[in-house]
Amino acid sequence: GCGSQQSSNQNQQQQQQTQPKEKELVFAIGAEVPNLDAQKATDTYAIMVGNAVFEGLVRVYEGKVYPGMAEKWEVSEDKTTYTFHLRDAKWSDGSPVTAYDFEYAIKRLLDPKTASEYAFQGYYIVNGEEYNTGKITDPSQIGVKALDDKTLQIKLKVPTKYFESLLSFISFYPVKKDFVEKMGEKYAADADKMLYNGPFILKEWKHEQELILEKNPNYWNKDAIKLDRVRILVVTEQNTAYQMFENGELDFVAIPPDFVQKLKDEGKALFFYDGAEFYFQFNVKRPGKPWLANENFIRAFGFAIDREDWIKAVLGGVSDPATRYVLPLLSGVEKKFVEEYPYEFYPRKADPAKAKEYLDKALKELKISDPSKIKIEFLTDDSSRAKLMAETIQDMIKKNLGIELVIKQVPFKQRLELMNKSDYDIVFAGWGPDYDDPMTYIDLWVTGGGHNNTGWSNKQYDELVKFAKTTTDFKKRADAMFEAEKLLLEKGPIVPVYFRQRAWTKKDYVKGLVRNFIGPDPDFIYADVEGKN
Amino acid sequence: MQNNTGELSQELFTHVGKNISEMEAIVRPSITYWQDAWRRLKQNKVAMLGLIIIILYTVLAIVGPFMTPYDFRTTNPSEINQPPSAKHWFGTDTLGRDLWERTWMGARVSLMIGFVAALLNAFIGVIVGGISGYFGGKVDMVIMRFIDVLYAIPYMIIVILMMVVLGQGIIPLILALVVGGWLGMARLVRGQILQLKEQEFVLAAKVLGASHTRIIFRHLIPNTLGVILVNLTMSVPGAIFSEVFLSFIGLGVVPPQSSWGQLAAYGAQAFRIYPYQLFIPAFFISTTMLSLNLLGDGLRDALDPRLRS
Amino acid sequence: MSNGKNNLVEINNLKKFFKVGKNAILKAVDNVNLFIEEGETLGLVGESGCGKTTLGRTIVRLYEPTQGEVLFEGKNVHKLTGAELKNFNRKAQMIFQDPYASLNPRMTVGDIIGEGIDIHGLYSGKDRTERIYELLRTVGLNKEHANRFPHEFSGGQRQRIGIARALAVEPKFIVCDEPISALDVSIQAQIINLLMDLQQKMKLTYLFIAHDLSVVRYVSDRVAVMYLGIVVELTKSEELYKNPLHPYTQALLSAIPVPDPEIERSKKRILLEGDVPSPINPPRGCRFAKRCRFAKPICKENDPEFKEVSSGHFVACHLY
Amino acid sequence: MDKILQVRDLEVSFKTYAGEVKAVRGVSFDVKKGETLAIVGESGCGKTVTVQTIMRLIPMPPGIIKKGSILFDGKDITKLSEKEMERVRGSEMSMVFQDPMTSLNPTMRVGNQIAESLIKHQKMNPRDAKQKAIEMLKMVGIPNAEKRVDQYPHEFSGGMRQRAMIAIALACNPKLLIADEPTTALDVTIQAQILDLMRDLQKKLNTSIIIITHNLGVVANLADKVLVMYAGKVIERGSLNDIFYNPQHPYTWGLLLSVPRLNTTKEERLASIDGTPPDLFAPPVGCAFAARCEYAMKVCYEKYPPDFEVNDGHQVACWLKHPMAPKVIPPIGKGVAVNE
Amino acid sequence: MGRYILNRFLVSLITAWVLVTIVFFLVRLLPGDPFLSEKITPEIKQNMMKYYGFDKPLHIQYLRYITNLLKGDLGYSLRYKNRTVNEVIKQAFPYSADLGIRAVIFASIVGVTLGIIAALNRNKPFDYLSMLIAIIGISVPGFVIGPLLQYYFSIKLKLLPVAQWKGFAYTIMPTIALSLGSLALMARLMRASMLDVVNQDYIKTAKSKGLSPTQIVWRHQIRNAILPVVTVLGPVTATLLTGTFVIEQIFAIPGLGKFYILGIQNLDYSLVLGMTVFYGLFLIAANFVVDIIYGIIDPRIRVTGK
Ligand SMILES: Nc1ncnc2c1ncn2[C@@H]1O[C@H](COP(=O)(O)OP(=O)(O)OP(=O)(O)O)[C@@H](O)[C@H]1O
Ligand SMILES: Nc1ncnc2c1ncn2[C@@H]1O[C@H](COP(=O)(O)OP(=O)(O)OP(=O)(O)O)[C@@H](O)[C@H]1O
Ligand SMILES: [Mg+2]
Ligand SMILES: [Mg+2]
Repeated sequence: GCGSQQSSNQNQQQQQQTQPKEKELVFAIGAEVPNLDAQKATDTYAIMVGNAVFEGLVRVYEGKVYPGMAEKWEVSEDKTTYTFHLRDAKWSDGSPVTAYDFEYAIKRLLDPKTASEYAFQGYYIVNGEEYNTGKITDPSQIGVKALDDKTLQIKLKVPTKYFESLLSFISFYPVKKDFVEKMGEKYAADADKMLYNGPFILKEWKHEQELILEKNPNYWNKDAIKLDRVRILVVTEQNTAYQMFENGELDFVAIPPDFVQKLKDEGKALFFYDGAEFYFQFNVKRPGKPWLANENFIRAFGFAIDREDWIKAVLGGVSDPATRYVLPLLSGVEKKFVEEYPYEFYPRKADPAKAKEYLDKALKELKISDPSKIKIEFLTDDSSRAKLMAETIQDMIKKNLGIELVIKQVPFKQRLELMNKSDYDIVFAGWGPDYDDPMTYIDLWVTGGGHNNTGWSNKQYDELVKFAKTTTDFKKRADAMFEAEKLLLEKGPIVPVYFRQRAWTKKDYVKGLVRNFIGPDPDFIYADVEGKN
Repeated sequence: MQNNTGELSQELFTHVGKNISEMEAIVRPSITYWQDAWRRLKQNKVAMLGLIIIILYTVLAIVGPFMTPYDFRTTNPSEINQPPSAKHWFGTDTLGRDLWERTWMGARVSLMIGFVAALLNAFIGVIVGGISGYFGGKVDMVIMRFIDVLYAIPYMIIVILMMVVLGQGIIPLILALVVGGWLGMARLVRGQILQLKEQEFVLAAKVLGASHTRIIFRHLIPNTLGVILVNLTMSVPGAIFSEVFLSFIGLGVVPPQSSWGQLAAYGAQAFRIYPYQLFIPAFFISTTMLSLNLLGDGLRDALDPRLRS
Repeated sequence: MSNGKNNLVEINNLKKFFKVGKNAILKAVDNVNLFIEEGETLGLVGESGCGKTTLGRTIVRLYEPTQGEVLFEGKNVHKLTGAELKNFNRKAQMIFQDPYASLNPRMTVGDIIGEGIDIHGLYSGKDRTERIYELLRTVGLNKEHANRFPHEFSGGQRQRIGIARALAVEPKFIVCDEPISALDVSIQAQIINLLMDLQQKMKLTYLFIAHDLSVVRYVSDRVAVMYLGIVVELTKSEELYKNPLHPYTQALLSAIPVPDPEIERSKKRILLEGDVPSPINPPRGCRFAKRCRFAKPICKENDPEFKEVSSGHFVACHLY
Repeated sequence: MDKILQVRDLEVSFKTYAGEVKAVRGVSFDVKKGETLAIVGESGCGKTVTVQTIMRLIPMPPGIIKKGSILFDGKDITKLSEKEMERVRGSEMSMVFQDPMTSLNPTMRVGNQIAESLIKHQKMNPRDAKQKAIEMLKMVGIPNAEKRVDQYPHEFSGGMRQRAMIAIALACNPKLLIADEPTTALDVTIQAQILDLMRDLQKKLNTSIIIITHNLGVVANLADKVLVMYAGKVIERGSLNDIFYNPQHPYTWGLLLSVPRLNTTKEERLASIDGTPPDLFAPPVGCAFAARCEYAMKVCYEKYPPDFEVNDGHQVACWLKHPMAPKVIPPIGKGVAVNE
Repeated sequence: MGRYILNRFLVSLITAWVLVTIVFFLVRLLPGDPFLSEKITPEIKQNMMKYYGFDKPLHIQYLRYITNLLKGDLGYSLRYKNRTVNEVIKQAFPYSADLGIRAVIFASIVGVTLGIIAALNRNKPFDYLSMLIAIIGISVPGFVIGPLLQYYFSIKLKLLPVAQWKGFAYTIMPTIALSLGSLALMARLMRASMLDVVNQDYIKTAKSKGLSPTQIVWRHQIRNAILPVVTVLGPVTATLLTGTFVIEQIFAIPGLGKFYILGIQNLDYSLVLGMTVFYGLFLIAANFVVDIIYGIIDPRIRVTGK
């Protein structure tokens, strides 16, 4: 006990000699981190903090995969067996990080008793899904095995292009069995109830107030880490956070919508995609409302929306109109998918003429003469932004189609439940990518898909997806996905609206901060605040 | 002593006797309780100002939306966030909607929520409190315990829970406000009734053989009306305010309806850039509260029997 | 208790207790036996809180008795239902002490007087109005007053309205609960005269409650003296003043200041020590014993019996 | 100088929404040292206003002293400043109010309430003041005074509270004690105790007393001199015997006759004074009592009568005393008769 | 007194039980379930339901909840998976209590003072001024006053930190913002009560003793006038301790206020229930304490309370 304290004191002294000022990054998050148990965590803040205090087999930085705890790895010929070789790394209690810790973590993720919400991330692994859903009960059948202290083998069901990058995700972070078992229910409830192997350790966790991260002196790559301390404050109100930033209490901050224009004019606004895409989802199986299943009607709807105006009004001009379905940031074969397969289905501005055309067609098919006879309930969340969105949509549809949407605002959870039960007409929903591949969006709408509650079913679509998921030819795979996307836009129940962007601003001295659309955001581990104060 | 008597004539000293009838004729004009209250209210300048403001807002809520060519729902991307001008008297909001329109459409909602919720509260409160106070004993015990239980739940929590259960919209909102809101009125009325029912005029009615209904509706309720009215006036702002709070946490009325609370909640986000978006609704909320409070105070004075002359 | 004559009201072993607080029982009326003959005025005197009002109110059914019974025209008042009850409500009325609290401030005088008429459906339409005017005249007011509100009247006038209200249902028996104590001296006489005139004209029977003994003596045929929930003495009014038996009655009589300086100067006052004790859990034995000059050991032990010591003169005291 | 108080032509009004209430309309009287003056009269005739004006307790506004002087111990009360008045109140003159329930501060120990004026006027330290408070309580006959002194008013019975009030009033040995209906709220037996107490104390301390009451029995018991007021004016004044045995004003007759005596029989009607007193918003020009007066003459309705002297110290404001008026035999004890 | 307390305590227990039962079933009425999320699949949800015992019949769950409750265990939060509700409350309530108590004290002192000043200057400019301040306090929503304070005192004047709860300077703005409404209420009550007391007979008695106006105000008027104000102290304390949500949100205070809203939004049954139980008991206790305080100030109650 006291020896280590002394040494850490010495360390500090040394640091102070060489580096007189400690580098500290301060920023705010909108809510308390609910949970830092790697296998149970789901929310973005946990993913962000987890990225700093833990490290998985690999680390993704600016979209590329780098070695993490694994120094190197091999992939088998059929691209289903991965063998990882671990480097010498230590937990924050001084014990080594071993392949068993990874094996334990993955089995823990899949154990139904863990009741992990993100267990599906492990379904790529042989018998992962079967074990999690109780079809098999023997964990040793799962395709993950520590061959020795330093070697880990993972077997996949089918070749998965993005599996490597997936391994940087929080669910796959190692945990130490003895420690977890010792802590029991209280594991990861507080700063001292966790072990760290990342670039930082969680020094203090004042719930609901702040998290204090300090540089991990035992981290294998500690020289690359410039920050000495990171303070993450919990500030719910965006406006409050912004005022704190102005007052010099924060180093970077999200810009509240109303300030975006001002900061843009001052050249201080920064933007990044956060990965979320928003779209309307039509319930094609809605009894008594045949228009919801009418392809032309759905298109008419899609053309009636002025995506640009909407973004300007509701989102302060931040975000990108979605003219197609696949998020533009996702990787294709070599480059971005959208660069390899350029396509635009919906216009950025409304196209009332085309909307009218589609509507007329639809009305004819439906044998309805007066569009105002069409009754639609529009389901959305109850946040004040959602309210604005709903109001805008309502107005646009009325103007361009002559149809009055009835707005139904419900709490988030209730919206999910109504969606699950397919109890809605049209819902405004969003999806964030689980991995860097268009498939994360495409496979949502296959017949019987776990999240497909539109009732839409298209054989051709299903086949395209199935083909893409099994082929080892990445080019053909991408072709198939593009076919599916087009099919979805032309015939499917989905009308994309926008790809969300976020506006933020930072102090000039903040460098090396990476904003990610997938995985941890912001990634601050290599950031620097040289010149602060 | 007998200085002035010289001018007195003997004639003056003829016996006339008493003149009771002239005396019993009441010199003061006959005014009822309510007339008297109204007269005293009228004298209270501040309270009258409050009343006038409330009436003015009510009238504007009715006619205001017809005074401009805009519709409160219609968005206009080319005119977003316009400051007040001759074209848009209160400016426009972030969707380019005319705020004058929205303010007065919002006034309809806010005032309606305020008044209807307060009235319903009063209604239920009067009934429950009346029954509890009048019949007393076990009935009273049970009702009061029940009220105690509800009192132990923070008011806003009841409202939020009810809102979530009932869904959004004006009616659920009013219902939610009422579910948690009648307690105070019930207690108040009960207290009043408890006092009143021992009053001799009630006993007199009982001795005459008056029925419970007659006693409650002819004797008890009319005599609590003053207090009820004052409390009602004071609880309207409470209801309006609750709506404001609910709007803040996203549980307000359904779009495209607006309310002052929603306008203010939006405005509070942007007040540094578009201060008018906050200050206009905040001004109306505040002046309404102010007016109702002043009116309530005035009514209390006007209706206080102790202050009667 | 009965004297065998035609008693309009008979009160037998009447008790009325109130629960105050958890375990305290307030014995407001504790075993009272009285009768009131038709056409007579029974005066009831006693200090504040001795149970006069409670007794009066129990008789007219405002309170349920804890024990005992009240017979009106031979029937138990508290067991009446339906038409009999209605009949009783007409026949037995009450006039209250406080002329301000006893009139509903939100009703016109006409409606106040008319309430009984409406409840019992005696008159309607024009007749009702006529009847109200007639009643107003009877009590010395005029018909212009019918549309006014109580607060426009003086105390004496209000008391007259209260009397008119009671008269409206043509009662036989009226409990007058201190009808004059809240009034000015000069007005008191008006009301007393009015009540006495009415009694003659309408053959009314009164239970006249007051604490002013001189008034009670004047209006009553017989007087009952109450102390702490019980009747300690009952006799003809002249007899009571000439020959008070109970030490409390004696003290009470001597305590009244008489509006005559000579009598006042020469009078020997029997000063009672201490205050009126509380009727909550009253002491054992004679309740007056603590303040009594003549108290003997037995007084603190046993309740004295309420006995007739001479014809029609009852007293509850161990001295007799 | 044996007159402790001289009130001359006092007029007090209240300004209200409906106009001016002329509560006191020219009242004059004297009080000698050690003497008890009783003021009687109908409710609302201005008794309380008169005595509260003497102590300057009338809230101003709405009240105003329109006219007159109040000479107390050589000082004109109406001209004193508030500060000077504070010195007079409680030490030189003090007051006992009608309702002992509400006149004591419910949240203050009785002892402290007595001690307050001692500390203020006699500059006593709190300990001595408490000692004196105990003495005072003993003097007014409260048993167990040492314990009682630390109790709150609600722990006292009605009679004890009124005794405590008297103790407060007498704490500083005032020259004048004003008692505004001190026994009205009390029971007969308690009232008798209080009256005895006041008489004893007066003998002991030689205080002058003004007592307001509408109970003629109390007057007969306590007073040396009597002032009969009606509608803001003094209509008759005289010694106790003058008023009771030789009353001159019809109103005084009415007052005396409306109380049943022990020898009034049921057959005799009480002499009631019909009607009600006039509204002080618009007091009549003539005698305010005229409209209720059986003997009223034309002049009574037109001119207010001057004071007629009956004998030394007995004055009456009634036209019947005028030489031109018809002779009237006072109905006292004989029934009412009018001599043409 | 002992019996009185015991009695009150028993009644409180029953009240608390009814409260728990009502809220237990009420939260289940809320649409949706706690484990719904965008990405969850039915099988995984099943695992979670089982883990938290929600697969059992409702009455079993209720019995289990009551049993645990009797042991003082409010269960695990469903959102903060490894933290118990007890822990959440223990950690967050001190902040709310701190803020609430500051606000109560501030509101009482300033409110009562304003009320006294207003009453003593009745119908004079100062009266109108204090009442204007008071009514503005009632009329302006917390989410308006909060940002305004932040903007003017922090951004413009650079006097105070914008948000968070880390020392006295941090507490000033939230305390003011939170207490304004109650402050206004107390000011108005105090004023009315002062004016009421002025007309009481014992004030005339005091005056007739020769006390100066200041002495009368201090020794007689205020103490009696403050009684009705004390009666609202219970409800006001309750409001201020439970109604901190907006202020906590705006000033980023790690208090308990938001958990209710969060709990409801996330359908975190155990959190909502736990907080209701906690607040319910707390309110009951607060009223109880106020009763006792009232007894200390008003000797009339003290004796009858025996
Ligand atoms: N409803 C009641 N509940 C409890 N106690 C009561 C009730 N009514 C009367 N009492 C009590 O009963 C006792 C007798 O009261 P009651 O009014 O009959 O006396 P009273 O002789 O009429 O007195 P007073 O002369 O003051 O009118 C009193 O102590 C009173 O406090
Ligand atoms: N503050 C006031 N404002 C207006 N009028 C008042 C005020 N105080 C007293 N008066 C009026 O002055 C008149 C005299 O009142 P005062 O209290 O002196 O009568 P009183 O003789 O003492 O009667 P009581 O026997 O009822 O006490 C009444 O008509 C009363 O209404
Ligand atoms: Mg009585
Ligand atoms: Mg008076």
